[in-house]
Amino acid sequence: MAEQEPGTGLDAAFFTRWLTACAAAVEREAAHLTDLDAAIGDADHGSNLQRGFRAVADALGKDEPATPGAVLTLAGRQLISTVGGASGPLYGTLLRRTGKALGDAPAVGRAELAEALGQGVAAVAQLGGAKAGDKTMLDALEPAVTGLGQSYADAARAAADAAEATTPLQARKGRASYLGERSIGHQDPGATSAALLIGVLAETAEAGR
Amino acid sequence: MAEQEPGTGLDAAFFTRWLTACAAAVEREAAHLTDLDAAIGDADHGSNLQRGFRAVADALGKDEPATPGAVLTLAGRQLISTVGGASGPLYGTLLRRTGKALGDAPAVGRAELAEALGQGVAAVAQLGGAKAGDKTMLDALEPAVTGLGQSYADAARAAADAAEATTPLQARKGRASYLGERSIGHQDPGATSAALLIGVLAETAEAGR
Amino acid sequence: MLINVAETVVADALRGMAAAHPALSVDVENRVVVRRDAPVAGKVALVSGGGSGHEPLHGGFVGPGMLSAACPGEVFTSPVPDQMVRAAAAVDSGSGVLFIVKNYTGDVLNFDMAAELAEDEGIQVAKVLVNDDVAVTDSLFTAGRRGTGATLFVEKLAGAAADAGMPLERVESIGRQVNAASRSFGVALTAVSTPAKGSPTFDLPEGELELGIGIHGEPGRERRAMMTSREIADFAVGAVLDDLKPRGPVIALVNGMGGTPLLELYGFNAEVQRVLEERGVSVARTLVGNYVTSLDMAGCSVTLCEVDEDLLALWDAPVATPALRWGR
Amino acid sequence: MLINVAETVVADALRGMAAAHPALSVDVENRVVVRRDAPVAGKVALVSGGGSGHEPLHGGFVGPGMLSAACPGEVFTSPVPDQMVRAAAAVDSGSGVLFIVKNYTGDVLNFDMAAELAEDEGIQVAKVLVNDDVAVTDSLFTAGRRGTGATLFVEKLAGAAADAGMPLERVESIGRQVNAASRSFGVALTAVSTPAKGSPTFDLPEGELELGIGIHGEPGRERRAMMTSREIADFAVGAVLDDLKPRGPVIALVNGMGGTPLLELYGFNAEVQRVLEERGVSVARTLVGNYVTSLDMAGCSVTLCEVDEDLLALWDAPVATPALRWGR
Ligand SMILES: Nc1ncnc2c1ncn2[C@@H]1O[C@H](COP(=O)(O)OP(=O)(O)O)[C@@H](O)[C@H]1O
Ligand SMILES: Nc1ncnc2c1ncn2[C@@H]1O[C@H](COP(=O)(O)OP(=O)(O)O)[C@@H](O)[C@H]1O
Ligand SMILES: [Mg+2]
Ligand SMILES: [Mg+2]
Ligand SMILES: [Mg+2]
Ligand SMILES: [Mg+2]
Repeated sequence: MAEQEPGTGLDAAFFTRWLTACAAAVEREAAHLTDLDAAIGDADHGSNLQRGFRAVADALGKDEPATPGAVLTLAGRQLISTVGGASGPLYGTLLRRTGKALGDAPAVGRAELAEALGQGVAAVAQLGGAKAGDKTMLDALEPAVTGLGQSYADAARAAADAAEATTPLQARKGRASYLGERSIGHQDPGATSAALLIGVLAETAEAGR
Repeated sequence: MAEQEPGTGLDAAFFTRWLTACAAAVEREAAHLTDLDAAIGDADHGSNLQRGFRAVADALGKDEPATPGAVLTLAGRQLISTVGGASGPLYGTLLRRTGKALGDAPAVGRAELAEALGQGVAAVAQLGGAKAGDKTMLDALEPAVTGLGQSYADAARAAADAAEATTPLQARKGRASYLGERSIGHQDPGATSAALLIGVLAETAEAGR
Repeated sequence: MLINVAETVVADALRGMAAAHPALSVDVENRVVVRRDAPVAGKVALVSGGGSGHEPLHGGFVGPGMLSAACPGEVFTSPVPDQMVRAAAAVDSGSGVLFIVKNYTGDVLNFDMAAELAEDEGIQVAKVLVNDDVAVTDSLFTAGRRGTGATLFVEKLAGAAADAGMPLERVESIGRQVNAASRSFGVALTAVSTPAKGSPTFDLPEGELELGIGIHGEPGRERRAMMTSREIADFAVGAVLDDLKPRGPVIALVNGMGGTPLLELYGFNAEVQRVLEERGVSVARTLVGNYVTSLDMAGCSVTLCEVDEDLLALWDAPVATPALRWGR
Repeated sequence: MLINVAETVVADALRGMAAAHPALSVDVENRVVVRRDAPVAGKVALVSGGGSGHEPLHGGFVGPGMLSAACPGEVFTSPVPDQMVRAAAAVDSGSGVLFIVKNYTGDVLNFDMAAELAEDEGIQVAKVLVNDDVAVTDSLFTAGRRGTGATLFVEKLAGAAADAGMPLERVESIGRQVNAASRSFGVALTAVSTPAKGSPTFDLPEGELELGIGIHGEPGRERRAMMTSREIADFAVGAVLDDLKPRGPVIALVNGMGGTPLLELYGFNAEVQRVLEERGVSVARTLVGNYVTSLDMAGCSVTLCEVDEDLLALWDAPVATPALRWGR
């Protein structure tokens, strides 16, 4: 069920608050994300995102992009230029494509955001060649888009559940796929970070009411 | 007090038995000697002597030198050619000089052996430049010579006591000297192996009565 | 670890590299290592890069006869497109740039983005993907074979081809040919500790080993009780040969993962040579040492590259880099 | 460990070395590594050796411009006189042989015996003793300073002097001069595991380090809580400079003990260069890498050699060995 909310309430300041809060959340969770990556990857996902979101927060502290789209594309570019690894281009593309889809509207609503995020997620799928069930960030991002059609809380819940549901899967993309069956039994770090970012989105929306 | 014993009872076969028994004793004690050397040296004294005394036993199994002097010089040469490290030239010199001092007598008595061993020990002191109290094999060898003037058992006891007495000393020769005060509190591996060889000498003499 | 803080490990290393190798021009801030005399007129330029922690790969292979530039990422993390574009611009003489990319999702994505951006700037770019690790099944169910030891062969042989004045498409096709003729298999005796994590990335008890590891501290395909050097050579060389099935002679790289003493590595080489002889494979050249490493990991990998006379001549051609150096 | 059994580690390594380096002639049974073209007519020959486990020292330094032959002992154990005599006989062209001996009781005694025996065979022998480690007080209460990193400088510079056709006494005096102009200091971050012992030779907890270690796995002079790369450089370079007090430029060897990644070693070099600059010492050349190692020990050492123009020219002279290679 969709909550009550201002129709086009999400302005550039909202997105800046969201991404800045993401930076704080990543600082908090970096060690955990790196530990998850140590189990089935190369033990850098936390520090990768830390580096990236610090750059995002810095950039948004200096520039003050006027529109949601500009905030997201700036943030996406920062991630691409500072993260490296698989998650840099993927998360960078996610934010840039989402931003592009929002165009230059000064403020957007939840439904528009869900629509734009859907395009961002599709771009991630195309770039990385993964699909849901491959045990990647996509496993959390796709349900998040669907959930966002309902509510922020639904998006957050769906992403968190989906991240946990990666545990029993065998990875078919990214480094974890090298492990074959040994990738089973570990939660995917990228799906976990995706759920974190969507969770922070819900909190930011909640706080803004 | 000197024991009763055959005046010139130590023939080539006796020395071959002694050195062959030394080889067996070194096999048994190698790990212990290496552990002692790990604490204040480079963790090889046991395997050094193992290599050397295997070669000695091999050589004495093939050649059958006719005199005590020939047995000891052959063994000394084997040690020099196979051990390396500090202990190879030192123990090699010990046996060669002792053998040389015995000349080509077909059999020797305890007193003659003590006298000859004294010359061997002096050669070790000259070669290595150490003196008693420097925490080396000499600490055990010198009292062994004195003890041997009394009896085999006295020699063994004196060497064993002297080896133990190296524990509180600070090393002034060999690798252990690099540690300065940190060499205190550990028994010297070379003094320990010297006591072992002298102990086996006493056992061999005892068994031969 | 012999570091200040994890955050500055790569920058510190680049400063130290700059001080040690006056023939290299090191841009510490932008993380690009370039041979000082670049661009070399009329010569195709070679750019590679990848996560740090595999030294001397790639920076140690920059110089005449091999790479024109290297882009070091964070430890075990692909560099970002900005670095590659900057490197390409610094070394392109107008004859084009070959990107040598190890097959990891991150490296592939970042180099792809960089290629697009560099082409926008008017630089002609070709790419060679290195994917030689037979421990990874190359199927739709994986990210494909990893790029490991063969990277050295691709960089050396394509580098010699570029030095010989060959055009971009020829240098590219030699790079592909070398990759296609190369296979690797790696073994870990200990896990690796990254500066960021500060402790081993996985738990490998004494007395066990991981077979089929990569170079990023990830666990392997299988854990076993410790094997002898002889047994490991049988297994690793066997895995490589079963896949490569060489008919001609090979160049062998017996590579240390970083923490294995050279003494052990030479001993392992003796076993590798034994297996090759038993299997009737003739060995044209052998390189033993720590070349494609994984920080302090103990272990080794074997890479074989099947060569014809032309490739062998490219191998023997002069090279003058910090880590690989011969000829005049 | 990547070995078969402890007993065959050295022989296995020599077989692997022979396979990797056709320019070397390796007598596995008698444990002598000789450059294949020896004896070189009219040239003074250089022979060194010592315990194994320090690779590439010494075998990796055999070749034109450096050693004529090397004698590897058991792991951390001086070789025996028979090896040195055999090596001397193989490389002597009639111009005499220089023994380069690291100052350890075992090495000194065995080389002394070998010198006597070689002279009995009509070979002219001179000796240079290397004793550069400032962590050991050079007094009547120790076996004297250990020979560590400076061995590389003595072997390289005396080797170049021999290559230049200088007579034995001149080569010897250059060797002594280089040793007198060199000082080292080493640090261990982990203990070493020898094949014979199979476990660390001493217990060094995470988060502590040993200052003033040698290259044989012996504990150092002092244990401390872990220091940063910066602090270690301050301490080690400080210890070397306080003793050496150089007035001219130096060559710096920033040496890894075997288990420290090259990435960290380069970072450490940046700190070493900083200290040298702060102390006003000009650095003519820098060499960074694992050259005088202690099996899998993590850690590093710094060796400085004060040079004049003549010594610097000897350093820059061509060298073509497995581990050190430059010039034509
Ligand atoms: N092809 C892909 N498509 C989507 N996500 C991917 C893909 N490959 C990897 N990922 C995600 O990236 C995460 C790893 O990111 P990170 O550790 O930062 O990069 P790297 O794997 O290069 O070290 C994985 O947990 C996974 O969720
Ligand atoms: N100068 C010396 N004189 C007499 N004995 C010595 C001398 N130096 C060392 N030693 C003895 O040698 C022993 C070590 O032998 P070993 O471990 O085999 O050789 P290394 O020290 O070369 O590894 C020491 O414990 C000591 O007893
Ligand atoms: Mg990762
Ligand atoms: Mg010892
Ligand atoms: Mg990574
Ligand atoms: Mg020793």
